[in-house]
Formats: sequence, C-alpha cells, structure tokens
Amino acid sequence: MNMLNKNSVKELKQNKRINNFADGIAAAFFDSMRYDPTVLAFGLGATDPKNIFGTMAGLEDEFGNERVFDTPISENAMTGMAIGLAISGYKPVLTHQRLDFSLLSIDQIVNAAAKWYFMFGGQQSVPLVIRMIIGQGWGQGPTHSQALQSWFAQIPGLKVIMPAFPKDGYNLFRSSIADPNPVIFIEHRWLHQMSWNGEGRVVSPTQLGKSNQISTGSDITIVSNSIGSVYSHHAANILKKYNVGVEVIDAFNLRDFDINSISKSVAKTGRLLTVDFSHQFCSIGTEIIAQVLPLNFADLKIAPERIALPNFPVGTSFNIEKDFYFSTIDICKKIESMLNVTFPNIDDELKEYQSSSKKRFDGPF
Amino acid sequence: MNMLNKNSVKELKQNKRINNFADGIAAAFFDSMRYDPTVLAFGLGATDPKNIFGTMAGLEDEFGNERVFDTPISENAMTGMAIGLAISGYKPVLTHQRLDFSLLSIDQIVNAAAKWYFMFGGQQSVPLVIRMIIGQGWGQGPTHSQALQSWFAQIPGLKVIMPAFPKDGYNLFRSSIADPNPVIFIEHRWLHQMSWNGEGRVVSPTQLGKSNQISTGSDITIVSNSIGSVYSHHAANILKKYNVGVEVIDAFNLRDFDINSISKSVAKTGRLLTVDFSHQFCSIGTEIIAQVLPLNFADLKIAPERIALPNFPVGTSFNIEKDFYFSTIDICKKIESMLNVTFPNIDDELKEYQSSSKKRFDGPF
Amino acid sequence: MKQEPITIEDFKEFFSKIVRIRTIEQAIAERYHAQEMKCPMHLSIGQEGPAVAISMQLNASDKMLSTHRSHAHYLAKGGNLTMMISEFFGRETGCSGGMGGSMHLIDKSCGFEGATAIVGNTIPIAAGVALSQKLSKSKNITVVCFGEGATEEGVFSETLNIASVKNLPLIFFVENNSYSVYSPLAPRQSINRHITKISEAHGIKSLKGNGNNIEEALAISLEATTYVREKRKPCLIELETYRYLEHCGPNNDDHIGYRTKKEIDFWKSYDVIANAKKAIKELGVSPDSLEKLIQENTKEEIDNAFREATLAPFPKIERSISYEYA
Amino acid sequence: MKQEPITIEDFKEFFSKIVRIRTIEQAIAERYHAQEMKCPMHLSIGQEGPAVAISMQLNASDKMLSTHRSHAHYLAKGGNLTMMISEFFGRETGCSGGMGGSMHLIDKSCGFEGATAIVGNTIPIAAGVALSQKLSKSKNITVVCFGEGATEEGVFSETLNIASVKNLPLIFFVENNSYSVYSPLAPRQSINRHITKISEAHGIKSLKGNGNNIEEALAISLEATTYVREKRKPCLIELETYRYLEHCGPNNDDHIGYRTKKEIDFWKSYDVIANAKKAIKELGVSPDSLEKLIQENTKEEIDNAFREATLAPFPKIERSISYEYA
Ligand SMILES: Cc1ncc(C[n+]2csc(CCOP(=O)(O)OP(=O)(O)O)c2C)c(N)n1
Ligand SMILES: Cc1ncc(C[n+]2csc(CCOP(=O)(O)OP(=O)(O)O)c2C)c(N)n1
Ligand SMILES: [Mg+2]
Ligand SMILES: [Mg+2]
Repeated sequence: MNMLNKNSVKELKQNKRINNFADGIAAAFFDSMRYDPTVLAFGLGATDPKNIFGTMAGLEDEFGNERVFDTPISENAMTGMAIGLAISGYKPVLTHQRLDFSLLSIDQIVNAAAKWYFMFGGQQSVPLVIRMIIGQGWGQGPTHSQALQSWFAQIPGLKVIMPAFPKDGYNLFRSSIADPNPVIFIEHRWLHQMSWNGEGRVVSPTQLGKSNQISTGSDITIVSNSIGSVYSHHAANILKKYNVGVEVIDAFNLRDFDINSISKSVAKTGRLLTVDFSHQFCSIGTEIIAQVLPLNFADLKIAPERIALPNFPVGTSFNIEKDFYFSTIDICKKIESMLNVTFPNIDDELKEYQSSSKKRFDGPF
Repeated sequence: MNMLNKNSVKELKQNKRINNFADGIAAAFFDSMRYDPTVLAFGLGATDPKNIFGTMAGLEDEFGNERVFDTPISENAMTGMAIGLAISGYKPVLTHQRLDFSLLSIDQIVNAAAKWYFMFGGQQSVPLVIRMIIGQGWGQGPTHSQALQSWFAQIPGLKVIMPAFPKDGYNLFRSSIADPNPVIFIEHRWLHQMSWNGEGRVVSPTQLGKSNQISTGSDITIVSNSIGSVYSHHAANILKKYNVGVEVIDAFNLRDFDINSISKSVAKTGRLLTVDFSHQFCSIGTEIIAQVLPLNFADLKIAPERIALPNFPVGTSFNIEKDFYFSTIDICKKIESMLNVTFPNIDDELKEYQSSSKKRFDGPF
Repeated sequence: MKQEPITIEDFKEFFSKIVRIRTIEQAIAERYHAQEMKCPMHLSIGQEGPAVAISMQLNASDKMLSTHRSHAHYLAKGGNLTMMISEFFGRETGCSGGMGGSMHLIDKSCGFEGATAIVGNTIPIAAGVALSQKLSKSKNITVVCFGEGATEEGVFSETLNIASVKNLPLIFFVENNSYSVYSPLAPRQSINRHITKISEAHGIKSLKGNGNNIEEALAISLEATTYVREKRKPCLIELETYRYLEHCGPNNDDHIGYRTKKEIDFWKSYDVIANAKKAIKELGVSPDSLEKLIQENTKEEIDNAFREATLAPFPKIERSISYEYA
Repeated sequence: MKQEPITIEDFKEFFSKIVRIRTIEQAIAERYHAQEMKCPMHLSIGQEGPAVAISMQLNASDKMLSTHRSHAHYLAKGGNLTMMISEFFGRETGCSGGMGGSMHLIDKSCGFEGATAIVGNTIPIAAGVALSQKLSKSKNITVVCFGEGATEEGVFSETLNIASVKNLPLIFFVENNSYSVYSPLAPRQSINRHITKISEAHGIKSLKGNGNNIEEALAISLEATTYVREKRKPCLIELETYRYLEHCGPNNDDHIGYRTKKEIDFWKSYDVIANAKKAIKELGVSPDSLEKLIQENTKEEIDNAFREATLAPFPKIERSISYEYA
C-alpha cells in the first residue's frame, strides 16, 4: 500500500529525498527508529498512501507493521495504549493529523500521561510523543484549525515543543522522542513546505533545549515560536534596512522557555513583543510577559505587547481567514507603533516575504 | 431514595433549610427549575442520598425524575446529550462531583458546545451549564483536585464563572442557567460551608455580570476569584489595621472580567496583585496583568505580581498539601513585600481568619 | 413521512431523489476545481441510497444530525440547496453564515439540526435531541447519520447505552463504506466484530442491509422508523455502501491503490442508481425519461444556486466576532 | 502461576489469601478513624474473591492494572503491604512516594503496574502493556481490573476493539458489584445490556460467573488465563460480587437506604469467606484453624506495616517538584 519503495528508503538514508520540513520529520522518524528499536510510530493514517502529509513515508516498509501501524478512530484508547507501551519499555509516537482530534484523548493526556511520573512518586516515566499538526487555511474552520499550544502548556507534566525551522524540526523531534517525558510535539502545517536538504542529521539526539536566539538587535525583543518565529525572523530582516535591531528568540519549548536569555535581552532592548499563533487570552506570550515583569520592570521603556490570534474561532470563509491570521507585515506594523516611528515604503519591502508567507495550504484536505 | 421529604422541600422554599453556600446552590437549582420548566438537572449522583454534597437535595422529589436524574459514567455522552437538549429548547445543568471528571468530555465541551453558536453562524445557541466542583485537601491528590479554571477560560465560546461568596454563588448560578451560552460554573469545595441564610433570593435572575469590587483601598489592587477572593477579602480586612488600603476586585467572570474597573483601580493604587487558585503558568491572573499593562503602564509603581498554585500537581500526602495551598497569610506577606513594609504581629491578627480558612474538607470523600 | 408498505411511487421518489443528489454532487465536484469553494469537502457520490431511504420515512419535524459527509443527508432531509452552496462559497447567506463550510451544515427549518466535523461528535448530541422529544411528549423521532468509522469512538457505545436506558426515539444510522479516509477495516475493526451485535448487546433493535439495494434500504428504513415511532425505543441501522471519489475532495483517487480494482468494480456494478432503475423497470415503468427530467430540473436548480451563491456578500470578520456568544 | 486443574491446595491458598486481605482491610477501616490516613479510600471488603482467584493464575512477571478500588488487587498480586500502608499515611516510603494515596498504588516489582482514580483510565493503558508483551514476544499476560461502572465509559469499548484487532494477551476483569457509588444499575445500564455480549460482539471470548463462589471464580480465572496465554488473544471475565462498606470510606452505610436489606442480606449470606470455608470443609479439611493462623499472621504483618509507616518520614514539597519531570 505504501507509495515508497525500498529505493526511496535508500534515498531517504542518503538525504536525497529530503527537500523540506515535512521530509525532515520523516527523516527524524527514520533515524529515531533506526537507532532505537524501542521507538514505535502509529496513528490514524500512519501507513496509508499519504502517510500524514508524507511525514511517515517509508516507515512501515523499513520497520515493519509491528512498529509502524494504522489505528481505529479511538483517540482516547490509542493514547492510553501509547502510555501503556511507554511504561513498558517502548517509546511510542502517536500522530494526529489535526490537533483538534486529540481533544478526544484529554483524559489520557492530562489525567494519565502528564501525571504518571508524579503520582507514582517518580518511579515510572512516560517517554511518549504525541505529535499534533495544526491545520489552518482553506476553510479548515472552527474544528479543524485549533492552535491550542498554550492550552497544553498549562498542564504540569507535559512538555510542549513547537519548532519553527526545518532543521530544528528534525532535531527537536529527535530530542522529543528521546525525552523520558510525555511531549506534545506540534507542527504548524504551513511550515511543512519550508526547504531543507537534510544536512546535519545526527546519530544521537541532543537533550531538549529551551530556545534559540535567531537574530540580534538592541531595539526590541521578540519572543515567538513556530510560524510566529518565521514571521518574526522575516520582520527582523526587513527592519534591518530601517536600522531597527530586532532580537528574536525562538522559544520552542513552551513550558520551559529560557527566561534568563529573554530577561537579558529585554534588559538590553527595554521592549518586549510576544508573537504567538494561539488565541491571545492566556496565551504563552502572556506568561512570558508576566515572568519578565518582576525581572525587568525597571528596564522596560514601554509596556510589553502581544501579537496573537483573535479570541474567537476562525470562520471557514476565506474572507474571514484572511483577516484572522497575522503575518510578517503585522509584526512590522506593531513594531512601528511600539517604537513610535514610521517605516517608509515598508509595503514594498514586505512583498517578497509576504508572497512566501502567503504560500499557504490550499485544500481540499 | 432521597433523604429529603416534602417537608424539607417546603423548608427550602421558606429559606429554612438554607445555611450555607451549598444550600444556596440547591436554592438556585430549586428556583431556576421552579420558574423555568425547561431547566433540567442531571449528573452522576444527582439523585443519590448525598445529592452532590447536598446541592441537589430535594430536586427529584419536587420536579420528578424526568427533569432530575442520575446518569451512567459516560461523561462525554452526557455532555453531548446536554448539548442536544440545549439546542432543542431545554436548559440542562450537568454536574461533575470533581472538575477532573469533565476531562473525559472535552471533545463535547470544546469542539461542540463552545463552537456550536459560532460554527452555525449564530443560528442556534447552547444554553448549557456544566457545573464542576474542585475538590482539594484530604489527599484528593493529583487527579481529584485539579483547578483548571484558567484552562477552560482559554476556550472561546465558553463562559467560566467562579463565585466566591454564598449569595453570589446563588445569583451567579441562576444567571448562568439563564444565560444562552455554555457556562462552566466552578465551585471550590471549601466554600460550601460558608454561611448564608438564603436572604435575597429572586424570581428572575439578572444578566451575568463581570466582577464585584469587594473592598476599597488606595495602596494596592487585588484581582481574584472564588476562594482567592475570600482570602483576599480577609487580607484586606486585616491590613486595614495597618493602614494599608487593599482594593479587592472579585473577577468572577473569568473570560469576561471588567478590565475597565481593574484599570481604574490600578490607576489609583499603582500596584497590582492577582490571586488565583490555579497553577500559575498561563493562569487567569497572568492574562489580567497582560491586559492591564498597555492601559496602566505609566501608573505602575512596581511590577504586577501573581499568587497562584505551584506549577506541578499536588501530592496526596498531607505534608505536601499544607505547603501547596496558599491562604490569607500568604497574601498578607506578599503585600508586605510588594509595599516593602513590615506588618508587626501580623501572625496574631491572622489567627482568626486562619482558623476559618483551615476549616477545610476532611475526607474521606 | 411514509409508514405504509412500499409502493411504486416510493420507488420513483427514491429514484428521483438519488438522481437529484448525485447530479448536485457531481456539479460540486466539477466546479470545485475553480478553487472558489475553499473548504474541505466530503462528497456522497455512490452513497446516496441510505440518505434518501431513511429521509423518505421522515417528516420535517423529525430531526436529523450528521457528520463531515453530510451533503446527501442535508439534501435528502430537505435542506436548502442555495444556502448549502453559498456556505461552500463562504458567503454570509450560507446555511452557517460562512462560518462552518461543507463540514458544518444546518437547516433547522427542515429538522436538519447540524452536522459537525469531528468523528462521532454528533452521536450523543442526537441523544439529547431525542431526549427533548421524549420530554416534550413529541411524536417525532431523531436520526443520527455516521460512518462505520465513528463506531470506533467510545462515545458511540456510551450513546447506545444511554439511548437504551432512557428509551430514546433515536435511530443510529450507520453507513458502512468500509473505509476511514484511506484506511480499510482490517487495522480498525476485528473481522469478528459486528456493529449490529454491539448495539444488540446494549438491548437495541438492530437491522443490517445493503444501502445500494433500493428494496432493502427502503424496507429497513421503514421497519426502523415504524418501530421507533411506535415503541419509543432506539434502533440501529447499518447499511453497506461505497463512496466513489476520494475521501475528501472532488477527484477520483483509485490510482493510489488503497482499494482493489475488484472491489471498486463490484461496487460500481452495484450502483444505487442502476439498481433503482432496474427495480423500477421490473415494476413496469421506464426510468430513463424520469432520470432525464430530474437531471434537467436539478441542473437548473444548481445553476440558480451557484449564481445566487457567487452573488452573495462575504461575511466580515467583525461579524464573526459576534458569533462567539449569543 | 497455576494452569493445572484446581486442587485442594488451590482452595486452601484461595482461602488463606482472602482471609489475609479481609483482615488487612478491616484493620485499615478501624484505624482510618484516627484520621492519620488522610486520603479517600475505597475498601474491598466483600469483594476479595475475584482479586484472589485471578491473581492465583498469574506470576510476578504477568502484569496487572487497576482502579480506585485496588487494595485487594495490589495485595493479591503480591504488592508490598508496608509500602501500601505507608502510602496511605502519606509517607516518602509509600509505594507511590506519598504522591498518590490509596487511589494510586503501584508495585512494579510484582507486576502491579499501577492503579488510577479516574474511572476507566487504566483500561487502554493495559492494552499498551499487553501490546508491549506481544511486541517483545513475552509469554506473559496482562490483567486490567475494573468495576461494572467503568464499562459505561467509551474507552472500554474502544479498548475491546483494539484488543481484538491486535490480538492482545489481555484480560478485561470486570467486578460487577451492581453499584457506582450510590447509584444502582437501573439509571446506568439497560436490563437488556449485557457486558459479556458487548465483548463477544467485538470478537472477544467472554466468561461470566459469581465471584463469591470459589469454584466458579477459580475455574473461570483458570480458563481465561489458559486461553489468553495459549491463544495470545484477549478475554473478558465478569464476576459478580458485593461490597460491604460504603463506596468510599471505612464505614457501613446501609442505613442511608440506597441498597435494600434483602439484597444486602442475600450477599452477606453468600460471603466469599463463608463459601470458601464450606467448600474446603466439603473436601474434608477443617478451615477454622487455618483461618485463625492466617488471621494471626496477618495481624502481625499489619502491626509491623503500620509501625513502619508511622515511623517513616513525610515527603517535602521540594521533593514533589522533582516528580513533575523525569
Ligand atoms: C475525532 C476525529 N478523528 C479523526 C478525524 C479525521 N477524519 C475525518 S473523516 C474520517 C473518517 C471517518 O470514517 P467514517 O466514520 O467511516 O466516515 P466516512 O468518511 O467513511 O463517511 C476521519 C478519520 C476526525 N475528523 N475526527
Ligand atoms: C471519570 C470519572 N467519573 C466519575 C468518577 C467518580 N467515581 C469514583 S468511583 C466511581 C464508581 C465506579 O463504579 P465501578 O466502576 O462499578 O467501581 P466500584 O466503585 O463499584 O468498585 C465513580 C463514579 C471518577 N473517579 N472518574
Ligand atoms: Mg467509512
Ligand atoms: Mg461497581
């Protein structure tokens, strides 16, 4: 049933099939399973011809249908089963094509996985990855587009990892699989097409880190994650031309971000903006601001601000979607207002990035 | 099976049986069902001899077993059934003895109830109340004590109401039942014993409000809810003796608090403390601070701070519990440090309140 | 609503309705490529039989709920075509105001209470609708349509149980097309698992048949609705059927190889329209002119609907804010 | 582990174990009033039979998981008594480090993988444990214990399905005591619903009997474990039994009237200890001296356990922080 043959598996081994973020996830699966025989991969559609947007292509062929398998539509039982495997010496990775589907398994995620190590007094950890893909655009609508990363991040015992760039996607996924705790690994679907050639693949994953500083600057600090970091990175590049220094910290580890680096950066810039693709209310950006306040109150020149999604669901209509999601331009305009300056001809500068960030998902899936 | 007889129903009608917060909830049920025949009340244990800590006592006798009924242990289906009733002209109230059990019904709460009105373009509202009781103390432990109010508050389309004082409990419960939207109504179990005599019961509930100012002061603003408001109220009373004016705003409507009153108060006091019985990370207090910042940045004399529960679960052991939960004294001490003053003999002053707030729940349930 | 034995008129009505629905769905598939209906779309082509068979036993005050694949149910129950098409186009005039798209249809005027996109999501909601009918002493019944995949969700069993405990006037209407997206039954359901046995084990009358067979689909639907109406007890119907196009989207995906040619050929040779034609012919009526008439009328309907849809205004985001709370 | 026919030695072992467990549970009930075991506690008194019957067929490398009412399972499987009592006292030396209390027991050294407090929560987790046995080609099996109430949760059916699809070496072990807290079966399960029929409808071998009847409980447990061990397929066992004390806590609550006197009297007259005594006597052995011996030994065990528990240190909150992440 699999669309890949042994040949393309070989290509994957040689990086030849790796062109983008999605392929990077496939490579991380591949390498994790190759070097660690306890890693298992399953989920609805894991072995179907589309292999979860290609991210699981070739796995069943290579590792067999005991380690890689399709499942019933029983999210709660599948999560419980993954926990049972995790407490029995395996490292399962359960994939949801949409984050929204994981809501049927919240009992297992919150009441069991997140608390197991704690409630049994540190005796048995749960090395489990639940991989969730956020689908937005093409009318995914209210129940197929939810970006609940800040919501998962509220739960003690979970780690929530949200990579931005393809190579980080590869590495963080490897580290998440190797981590002894339950990790919610969230991919924004729009990142899947970002290019990467597979360079830098490793045998042994590193420990999960906290954040990456992806640009330096002394005028404003942005703390972001996932596609928010990509847009912020674009914004930082563009604003260089206006002599505005934007320091972007990609805080991919949502519950355990590096508050010291953030604080240091804010001490330097005196300004903080958080950029975050979840509803604004109680978002992760909100927490970052609250943690920075007692550390940097005297340094702050202006009030910290947030860019996030509106506090209501997204309607299916394209006309709603286009105003619902922010992009690089909104970050630039927010900085314009925070610095109380104007960036002449900014729209022209943005064009290049705008088109790249407009290269969104066009359905029907 | 019901422990109440017709006589005590009569007593309820005459306020004679109303002694505390829990009775107030029973009275609100009673009045809502009496004046609105579309109100239904069900949940695990609703009609058993204990009637959910007495809060549903007498209802089945008075309104019959079609409107008041016990259910299977099927939280997800029961929530869906409540939604189906709500879109068909009824006003169901579903009760969970512990908030934790509602986690099995997150699909119905988040994917259906919270989005129904939105995703069908405002055609059909969902007048549903899901009542959840937070049980803490007596070794409820990691899975029977979760205070996830801030977590529910992240979800667009839900209202989250958390009363502090018995009369508000009565009124807010009535308003929640009358509200056309899905309301998560959360009671902290420790409040159930606070006394009230039923005075002020009404025929028609008012519209859901946003917050109550429960004390005035010009030194510091506290925004709190539920038992946090009770403790804050105690703290405000105690600190009067030290000539410290604490303005406490009980923001019982968690997603829709009155940011204008809060901002006005902070403009006056220049100091903000949030007090909140959920894990601190991304808590509702966090959101309040983030919303105040752009409005009151110039007014703030010191960084806003938060008191909340630690960011990990509570262990069962009494020795863990006693350090896990904060109380009036912790609020006083926090204010001491925020104002950079000392309150001599504060421990003596606290005694009276301490003992009252120590009158916690002692098991086994 | 029909409760008498099945007549030639029923056959003709059935035939007309499946032809209309298929014509509409085919038009949607064709026009989807213009990329103006920007939302995921799960077409019912091949599966029209069950939707029409059950709906013919219902009146407008009976209720129906459905899933991601609900076009046939919506239309068979009497849903407004123009509003459905407008919804696909994301317009303010859509049946869900442009907020829901193809996966979230509603038309309360004909008792179509809502379809949602999360597998199994409407099953317990339908129990609540049925309970409201019981509480209000209504004579109406509720039907909830879903695929065999949805029976894998725990809430299916939970709802069987409560429907049985409370004697709800509810029909669990399972369309078994053997697939969940690209996944066949094998990794999802044991061959020793039987949906009708599960419901029977909950004390629920259960009927099974072939949904592409006009006699079977109508007879079973009639038996079930009669039983539920009279006994005020739940019933489960499982009808086998087959979808012709890809799971989601307007194309044929037979080339990607998740279904065997043999299987596809079998089901196409057992097409519900062809079957209905044969049945009608055996009763002595020629179906061809009727088919042509229906197709023509429907094409006109379709053209009107698409025209109105494309002329309608888009919703503004400010409007969607107001849909958060009633 | 026993797979041969049941012998007099089995009967004596069964009897000894139920007497030990009841003696322990009674001691806990008595001492609970001192308010030093500060956690909700669901005692097994009356329900010892099933736990012992199944555990006698298991060895230490077989796995077991359970629920809020797990003392009997934990003890029957070989869990450490002192660590259990210490857990009730909230001590660092408790089997869950004082974090879990009575509702969250674990003893990995004897294959007791964990009991949790959310109804139905461990059922799918047990499926994962069983799958790990399958993947690692182990000869062991997994048993998950739960009440009839837990079969109302959707995850029960979901797990029946996956266990059947994947041929997991898993026993669904249902103790049907007719109650969920104070709620009888009537509002929760239709009288036409049968747990064993539900599992059979998923293709799972299913056995039912009276858990207070020593012959039945042992025979069924042996049949099931032999089947699962040999066929590497799941099995469901439903054993009827009865709890004597209140749902949660150390007291008798017969006065509040949710159970009829007739019912209580029936079950007390069908007590598992009395039944076992009778059975042993019929085999020509006097049970009384054995009972006395066990009671005395157990009392000593209990005294030791309580002494050690009360001497052990409390965990500090700083320590609990470190339990958030491994
Ligand atoms: C809870 C949940 N899990 C997964 C999905 C993704 N999904 C959409 S349709 C579908 C297949 C459903 O199969 P079935 O119920 O048989 O309906 P069919 O598509 O065959 O009509 C799946 C898995 C979803 N929408 N919701
Ligand atoms: C999901 C969930 N809902 C409700 C409860 C409250 N509760 C604790 S034990 C119990 C009864 C369970 O009945 P059963 O499974 O038959 O076990 P028994 O207590 O009879 O041994 C209930 C409802 C819970 N712990 N978890
Ligand atoms: Mg299907
Ligand atoms: Mg029970």
